[in-house]
Amino acid sequence: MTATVSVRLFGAFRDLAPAAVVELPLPDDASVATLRAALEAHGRGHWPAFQPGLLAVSVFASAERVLREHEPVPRDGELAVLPPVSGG
Amino acid sequence: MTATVSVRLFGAFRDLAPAAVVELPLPDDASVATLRAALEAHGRGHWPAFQPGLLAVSVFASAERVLREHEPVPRDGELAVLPPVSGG
Amino acid sequence: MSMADALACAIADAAAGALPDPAVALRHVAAPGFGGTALFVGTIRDLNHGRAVVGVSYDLYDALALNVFRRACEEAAAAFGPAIRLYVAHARGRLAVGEVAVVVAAGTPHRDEAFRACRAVIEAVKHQAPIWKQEHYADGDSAWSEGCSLCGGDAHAAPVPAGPA
Amino acid sequence: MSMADALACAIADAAAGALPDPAVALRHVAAPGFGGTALFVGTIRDLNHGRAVVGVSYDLYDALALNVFRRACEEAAAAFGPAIRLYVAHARGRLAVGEVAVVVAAGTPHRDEAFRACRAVIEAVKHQAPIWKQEHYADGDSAWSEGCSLCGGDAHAAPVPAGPA
Repeated sequence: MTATVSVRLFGAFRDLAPAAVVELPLPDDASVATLRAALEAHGRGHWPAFQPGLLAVSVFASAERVLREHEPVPRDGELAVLPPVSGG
Repeated sequence: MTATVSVRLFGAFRDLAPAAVVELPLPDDASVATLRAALEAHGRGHWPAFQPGLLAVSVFASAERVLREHEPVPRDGELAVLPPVSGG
Repeated sequence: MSMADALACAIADAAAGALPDPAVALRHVAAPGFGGTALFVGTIRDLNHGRAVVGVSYDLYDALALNVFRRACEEAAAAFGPAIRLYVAHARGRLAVGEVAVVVAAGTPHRDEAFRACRAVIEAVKHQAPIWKQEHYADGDSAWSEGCSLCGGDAHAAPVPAGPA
Repeated sequence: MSMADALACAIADAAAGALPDPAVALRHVAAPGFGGTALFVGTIRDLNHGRAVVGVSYDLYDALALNVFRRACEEAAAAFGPAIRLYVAHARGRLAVGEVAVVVAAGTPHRDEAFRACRAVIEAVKHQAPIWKQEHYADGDSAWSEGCSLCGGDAHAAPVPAGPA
């Protein structure tokens, strides 16, 4: 089964999509690594300014925590891709 | 030659003399160690509440700096005896 | 006082005129049993890597940022408490030079714990919180700051996968 | 800016209604080139060594205290500057629980120098400045705090001479 997940975009990724969110079709049992590959394919196909190198140093997260690469993508709640941070 | 020096009293020593100052006759070439001995003799002779142990952990100072035990007592400017400090 | 009351985390919306406020932070961490308070204030600098900066826009993933702030406070409370009160606030939106981007405060009975807790929390805010900084330069250009990758910087993160550079 | 302007040291007379003010300290150390400010605030605690405290009276040797503050700031500026601004203020007189006895602030381009300079200056104020604290207890008693001997704690001081204990 495949369902669409929404991934929120922040920082430099925010400039790639006006709504700051991207919808990606993903198998139900997809891991975070699979989500990463799907976002990379989407970026290369749709966003001329997409930087694969920035994605490589980014992580995926829920509203609660940063996700591990090999865990399944959680299907409840928010998802986001986080480029390197620079708060403060 | 002997002249009188004034030594300001602070902290626990302040309670020993209403004016918070003590006048001590001292040879012109007296060292800080001699001043210490003179203050101790004065304290034992005049102040029932005098604590020699507190004087032993106190230092003498001018308004500019803490004085070394073996240097001559400066005759210009202020002198003070400083019990252990507890600022902040 | 409960631990929940003792730890306060906030995001200040610059677009609504709010900025992190050191006075609010100091009031929050004060208590009659506390003798030491350490405060950190981060402000917008007029120069970064040699370029004249006129302002900075902060983007935050609010929900996760608040979770990271809270976890950082809980970890500092575990390390330096239990007698401790902590405050963290970070700005969101566009700030001018000199405006306050972040405030962290720690109140404890003695100063060593206050300094160490304050430092630990600001380091977590800088290195672990989902916050991004876009600098606006005097020449009209803008750029997102190069930041600190969360890959491996957090117990929850996996190593960076081999990918296109 | 000259170094003289960058360093400010003050004694606040509680009898005249003045207390060290964190807001004044933060304003003094702010500068457009500075991104990090560290502040320490020392307040009167309601309990010390298990005794209920209702207030503290501070006695200072003003002239020497200001000299010690200034030297501590100059040493911190030498170690962590030259881009640095520092502020120190200590109260004199009687303070109630929760009132501010001392404020130290350091502003620098980056946070590490600010934290380290602020810490170095408050340690000097605590260990080297001629300041004495008399605690007033809930039971009506008062006592001068045992403190930190300046014998040997300062480059200018000689070792304690053997004397009556």
